[in-house]
Amino acid sequence: MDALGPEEWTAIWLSLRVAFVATLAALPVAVWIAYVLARKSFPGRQVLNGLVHLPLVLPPVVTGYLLLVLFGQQGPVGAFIYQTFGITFAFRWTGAALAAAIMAFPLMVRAIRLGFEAVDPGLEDAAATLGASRWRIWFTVTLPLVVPGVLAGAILGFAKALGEFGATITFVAAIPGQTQTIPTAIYGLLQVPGSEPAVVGLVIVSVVLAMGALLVSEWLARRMAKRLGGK
Amino acid sequence: MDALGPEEWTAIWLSLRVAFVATLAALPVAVWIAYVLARKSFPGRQVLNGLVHLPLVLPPVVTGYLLLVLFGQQGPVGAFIYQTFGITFAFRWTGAALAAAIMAFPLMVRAIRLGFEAVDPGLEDAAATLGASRWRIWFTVTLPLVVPGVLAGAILGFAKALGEFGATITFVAAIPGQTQTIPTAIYGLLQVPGSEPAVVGLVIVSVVLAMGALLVSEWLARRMAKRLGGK
Amino acid sequence: MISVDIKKRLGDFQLDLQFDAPTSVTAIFGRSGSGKTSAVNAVAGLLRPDAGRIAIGDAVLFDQASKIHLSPQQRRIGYVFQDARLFPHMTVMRNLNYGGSHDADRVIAVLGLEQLLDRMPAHLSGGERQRVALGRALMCDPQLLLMDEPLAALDAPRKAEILPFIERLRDEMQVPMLYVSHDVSEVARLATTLVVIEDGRVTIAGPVGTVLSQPETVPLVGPRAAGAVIETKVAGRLLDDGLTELAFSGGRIVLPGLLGVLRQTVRIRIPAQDVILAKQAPAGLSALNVLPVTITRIEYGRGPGVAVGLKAGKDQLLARVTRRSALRMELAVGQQIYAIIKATAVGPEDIGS
Amino acid sequence: MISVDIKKRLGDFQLDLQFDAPTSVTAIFGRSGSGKTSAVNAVAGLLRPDAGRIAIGDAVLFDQASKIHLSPQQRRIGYVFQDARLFPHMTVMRNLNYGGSHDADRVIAVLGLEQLLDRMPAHLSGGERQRVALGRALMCDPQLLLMDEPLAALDAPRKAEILPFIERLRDEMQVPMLYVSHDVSEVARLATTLVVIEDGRVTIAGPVGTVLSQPETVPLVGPRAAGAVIETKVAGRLLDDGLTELAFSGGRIVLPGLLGVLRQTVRIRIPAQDVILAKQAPAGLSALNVLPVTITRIEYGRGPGVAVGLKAGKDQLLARVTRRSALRMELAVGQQIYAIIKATAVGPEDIGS
Amino acid sequence: RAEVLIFAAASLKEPLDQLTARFEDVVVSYGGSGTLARQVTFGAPADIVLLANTQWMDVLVTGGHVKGDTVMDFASNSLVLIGPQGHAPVPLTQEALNAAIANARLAVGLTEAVPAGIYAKAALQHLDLWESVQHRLAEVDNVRAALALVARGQTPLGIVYRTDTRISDAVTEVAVFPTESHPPIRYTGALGHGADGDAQAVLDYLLSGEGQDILATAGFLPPQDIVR
Ligand SMILES: Nc1ncnc2c1ncn2[C@@H]1O[C@H](COP(=O)(O)OP(=O)(O)OP(=O)(O)O)[C@@H](O)[C@H]1O
Ligand SMILES: Nc1ncnc2c1ncn2[C@@H]1O[C@H](COP(=O)(O)OP(=O)(O)OP(=O)(O)O)[C@@H](O)[C@H]1O
Ligand SMILES: [Mg+2]
Ligand SMILES: [Mg+2]
Repeated sequence: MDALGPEEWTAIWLSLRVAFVATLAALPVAVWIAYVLARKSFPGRQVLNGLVHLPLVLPPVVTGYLLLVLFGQQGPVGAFIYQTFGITFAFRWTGAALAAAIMAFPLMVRAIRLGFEAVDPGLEDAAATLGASRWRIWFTVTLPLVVPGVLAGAILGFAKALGEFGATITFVAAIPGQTQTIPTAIYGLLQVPGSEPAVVGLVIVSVVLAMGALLVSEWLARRMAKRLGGK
Repeated sequence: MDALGPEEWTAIWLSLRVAFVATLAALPVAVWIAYVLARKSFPGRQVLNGLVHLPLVLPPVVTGYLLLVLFGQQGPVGAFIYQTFGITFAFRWTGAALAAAIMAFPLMVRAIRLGFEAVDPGLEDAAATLGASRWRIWFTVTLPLVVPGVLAGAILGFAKALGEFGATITFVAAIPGQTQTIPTAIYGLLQVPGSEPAVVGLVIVSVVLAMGALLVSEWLARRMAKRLGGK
Repeated sequence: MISVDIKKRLGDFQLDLQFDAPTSVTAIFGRSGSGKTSAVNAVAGLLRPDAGRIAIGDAVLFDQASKIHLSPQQRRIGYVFQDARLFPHMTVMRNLNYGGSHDADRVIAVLGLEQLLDRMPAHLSGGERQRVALGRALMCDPQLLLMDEPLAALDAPRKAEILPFIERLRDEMQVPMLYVSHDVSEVARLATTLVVIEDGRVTIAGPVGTVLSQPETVPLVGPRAAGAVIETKVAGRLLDDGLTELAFSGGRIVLPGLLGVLRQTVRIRIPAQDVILAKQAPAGLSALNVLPVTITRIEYGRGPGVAVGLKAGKDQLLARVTRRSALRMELAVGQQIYAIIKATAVGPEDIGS
Repeated sequence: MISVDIKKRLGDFQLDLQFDAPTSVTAIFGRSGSGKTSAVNAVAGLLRPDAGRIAIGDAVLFDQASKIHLSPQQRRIGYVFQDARLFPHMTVMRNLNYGGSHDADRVIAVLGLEQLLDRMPAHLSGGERQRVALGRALMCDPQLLLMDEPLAALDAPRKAEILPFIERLRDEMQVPMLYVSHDVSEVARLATTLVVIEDGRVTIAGPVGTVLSQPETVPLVGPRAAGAVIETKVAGRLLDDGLTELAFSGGRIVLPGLLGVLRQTVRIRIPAQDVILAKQAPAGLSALNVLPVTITRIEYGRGPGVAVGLKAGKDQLLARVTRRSALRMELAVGQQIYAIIKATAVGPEDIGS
Repeated sequence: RAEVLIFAAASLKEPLDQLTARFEDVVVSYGGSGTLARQVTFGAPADIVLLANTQWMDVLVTGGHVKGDTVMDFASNSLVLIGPQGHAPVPLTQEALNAAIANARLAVGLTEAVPAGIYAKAALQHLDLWESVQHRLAEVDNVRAALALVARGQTPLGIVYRTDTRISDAVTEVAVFPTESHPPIRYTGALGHGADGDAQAVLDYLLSGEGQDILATAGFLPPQDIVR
């Protein structure tokens, strides 16, 4: 990995941090939405499902543009969040994380939803008859059983977040040390003569990271299944 | 939709055609890979799984560049396919379809694999004892039962193919009427100051198409389940 | 006293049940699809009836008229499901403690769970799983225990292994139970009251001894299931033979096996088809039990069988003989005859304590 | 003649079976996990043994020595699974025709499927489903029919509904069967040969009447399951009583119900626990059947029961009495005594045709 | 933040990385000119904006997103026709171009959207070549992609900036479009509203002799108003 200079290593670390934070932050929401989609039936359920899938099927540049409009400093959501929480997304790594989270969200929800569909609602009934409150049931029964699905979703989301390009560069540009992730670094390098080794190095890093994450997720899911299934 | 000129309409039709062909062409392969991943265990299964997921997690531009290297006229695969089948991908809608297919592939495989995992292998055993050949079992038992999963995968893939941008434009550029799809048109418009109305029009079209496809897939899947479940 | 009076429409099926159950074990008996699970779910609060009222003593769990509908959490009702429903990600110990740890040591001891506490549910046998489910329901200190065919998924040896535990619960824990089953010998062993459900409605209800020994019951529970249930006391042991002598108001009965300690109450079911009637006390017979009885009823059914109600002391017995025998023997109400019961005909599953 | 001789390691479990089955119905009996399904799967070709040989007459299906391993498709073996495994996306008709349409009209008639042909499997009851599965297996013209607990998932009424169909198959279709079950009355009704498997090994094999009426069988099949199986012929009807008189080598037996036409062969199982022994011919008894018999064996078991082998004419009967009775009556081999059998004790599930 | 943040057209990456190495705390975010300009209109905290497109700079100035009085050109570029390494020069005539393209395509940036594409279209129109190649273009979203198409042999020819030819050894310049054939390819910069003295210093250095030398090494031409 001699081909990678300090700026590339910065991008790698930043990518990891962005993907990690994006996954972690999106996870609770993804779990909640997945739960609602798997278990509740209400009018507009299909619309919610469609909305969740949008970032998966829209061109990333469009998603990035919409993020810029909504979550920019002057955007309605961005301004509100800034005033309320003091968090600003514009051209900060937080924004890169937001873009990555939004793009990874549909994949996470899909995987987690399957997890919920695999949990026997009878167990929740059983917990209710044992006097457990809704919250206790959720945290002690539903959630632990859905962990394999959540894990699979989280890691797939992480891998996707690592590779996100279009929405990120459109929303928060590629500021080294702030928003320049592996994919945007690859994009920049492609403009410079003689940078092929660095490009190849970064591509290999991202492939290795993504494949590694996927393998770990499969392995964890199988271990989990083994523990619960007893075989 | 006054905002859309003839060029935009051409892009819409072409997008539909490309996405349709991409889905249709990728489907048999996706079904086969999904089957192998769901049912067979062999060394390298995890690697195959990782490879299938790559287009999902790599930056699309990298995927497009790899397509160019492999499937370009001088690429090893591209040259082989041209000599053998006389099919060339360069700057043809076939190339756009190839890029869309590759990008949609992981989503299709994931959904179809779930379908296979839901089919009871016992039914295949039953068919074997009834004297049905492997092929007959596949076409009369396995495949019909996996149809809901295949459908879900195909439509999700279709929606994804509609939105694919980065790999497509890198691989086959944007030739109006040949390879210029909705996302390319949106990208072009976004680079020009004051083009927001047209952008909004195209974004609405692609959102409607994608959401429509997703709704149809959910509806079909539920109808299917109803028929088999008897409720 | 548990009183249930509910109406509920479930698709094409109409549930319309009224029954009262005393604070001991009430069995709900009925064939598949008759509405047993729905009834129990309504009591547990998992299914909200369209109308009616459910109360345990003074505590109203559901009353449509006054819009009371307690959540399952508020009902303090233990529920043992047919499929155990143990939490697969918790050890047995954590499963047990999930709802509380009321009387934990005793429950663990009564159910014999000491060895299992650190295991995961996936590593338990079917019978062990049901025992843990029972313990878990008990440890939340329920005011009522619901059991929905807790043994149906088990094979005969496993069933035989767990029944004594349920008996011990009944006798030592003093928790009222609603026990769903379609196995008469289970019902006879455990229940004091029997509620028979057919197609969403109660067709017979009453003390289990009375219901099962009434000749009218035969067509409802099936000829093989009919039979008397009597309470006996252990009167002695015939040690070298491995037999136990039981005393009841009608005399003494000898059964195989060592059935408890002296003076202990043992409940036995005597299947109607295993009772032979004789006009004179027979001699030189392998059957050990010959009881003098009085005929109280003769019920001619549709088939070739005749149900004969018998009084032995203060207890009711039931015999099923062919019409031909009844005529040949000139059976008549009030007649004094003998009932012959084979010691081996009362199988281990028909003996409860 | 079907001959099976296989070894197969399955995880910790070792299957090591040798048995020969005649070309009629052979029952494989054993408790859960004993290896019944694995054995049947090996015959069907769904499980490849590690060693051994499987042949039907001259046709070798598997022979490790000569590397013969026919695929399931090549074996022409019909398999009826416990869970039916109908193709859920095909109508009953298409399910039936999937493997062929050999003798279609007759199969449909014998199994009473006429009304079901256009239905989807999801709309069938459990019993109907098994009948369709049976028909589907038959219509591919199998040289052998395997049935793996085809009735285990059904409740008693459903079971009673389908058993006669299987009997008709056996009698009218003449297809040899391997029938897995752990219900003795099913086995007694259907099978001519019985193979008992324990822990992957054959422990007893032989004609069903012989095996079940041997005193040694009691511990293997359980005390309640032991009993004689005898072939009888309908000798007459006692019409007004709804009884049927059956003749066998040991005399005549009267049973409730109208059991077939004159001279028809009827097979009945007489549970050992329902046979009472008497030294003198008793009088004034409700039991209709009193048969003179000779004691051939007395087997003292572990518990309080004693299994007594009896000869009635050329047939074997089995009685189970308490040790106390055996001693009190001074039973001895060679003694001439009387067996008393209650007409109602032989339940409908113990009577086959 | 004390650092200077530059938003710059991606094609400037090579020289700008060298230029800014002289300063501490200068970071550059590269992207397409349209994308960058749009981000600035949405409030990107850029201290310096360097675009390959004057049209977008006009938008920024009109919208008051940059300090209007600081706008100036700092480099220019020329447009070249490239072919695979070893390709003979191609005269810019219809016949020669048609012969060289044969029945393949000519790679360019999006002619309506990407600056290099817009310039290419103008040049082709000026040379009366547009009609004959209009339907044989392969338009891509950035110059680098056009270069890749030629480098991979997917198209025999492509139109890119002269500076881009340095990126790949697989391509060579086969013709240069005359400067008058297209609007001047102007690289124009301005200071953002948040810019301080440090930013001014960086911009000044860009225009200094040293800065211009670095740009020249990378193949850029001096700003055209200076040439004139
Ligand atoms: N949610 C529902 N919608 C429609 N019908 C229902 C629903 N729940 C139950 N039923 C119907 O109500 C009837 C009674 O069901 P229930 O499960 O209470 O019977 P059960 O006596 O417990 O049977 P089993 O012995 O098979 O458990 C059945 O016919 C069932 O199909
Ligand atoms: N693929 C396998 N790997 C490991 N063990 C196996 C496998 N298949 C079966 N077994 C074991 O072999 C034993 C016999 O299984 P089998 O299904 O043949 O029993 P069975 O007699 O049919 O039981 P049941 O009455 O429950 O159907 C069991 O202990 C089972 O756990
Ligand atoms: Mg039920
Ligand atoms: Mg089995």
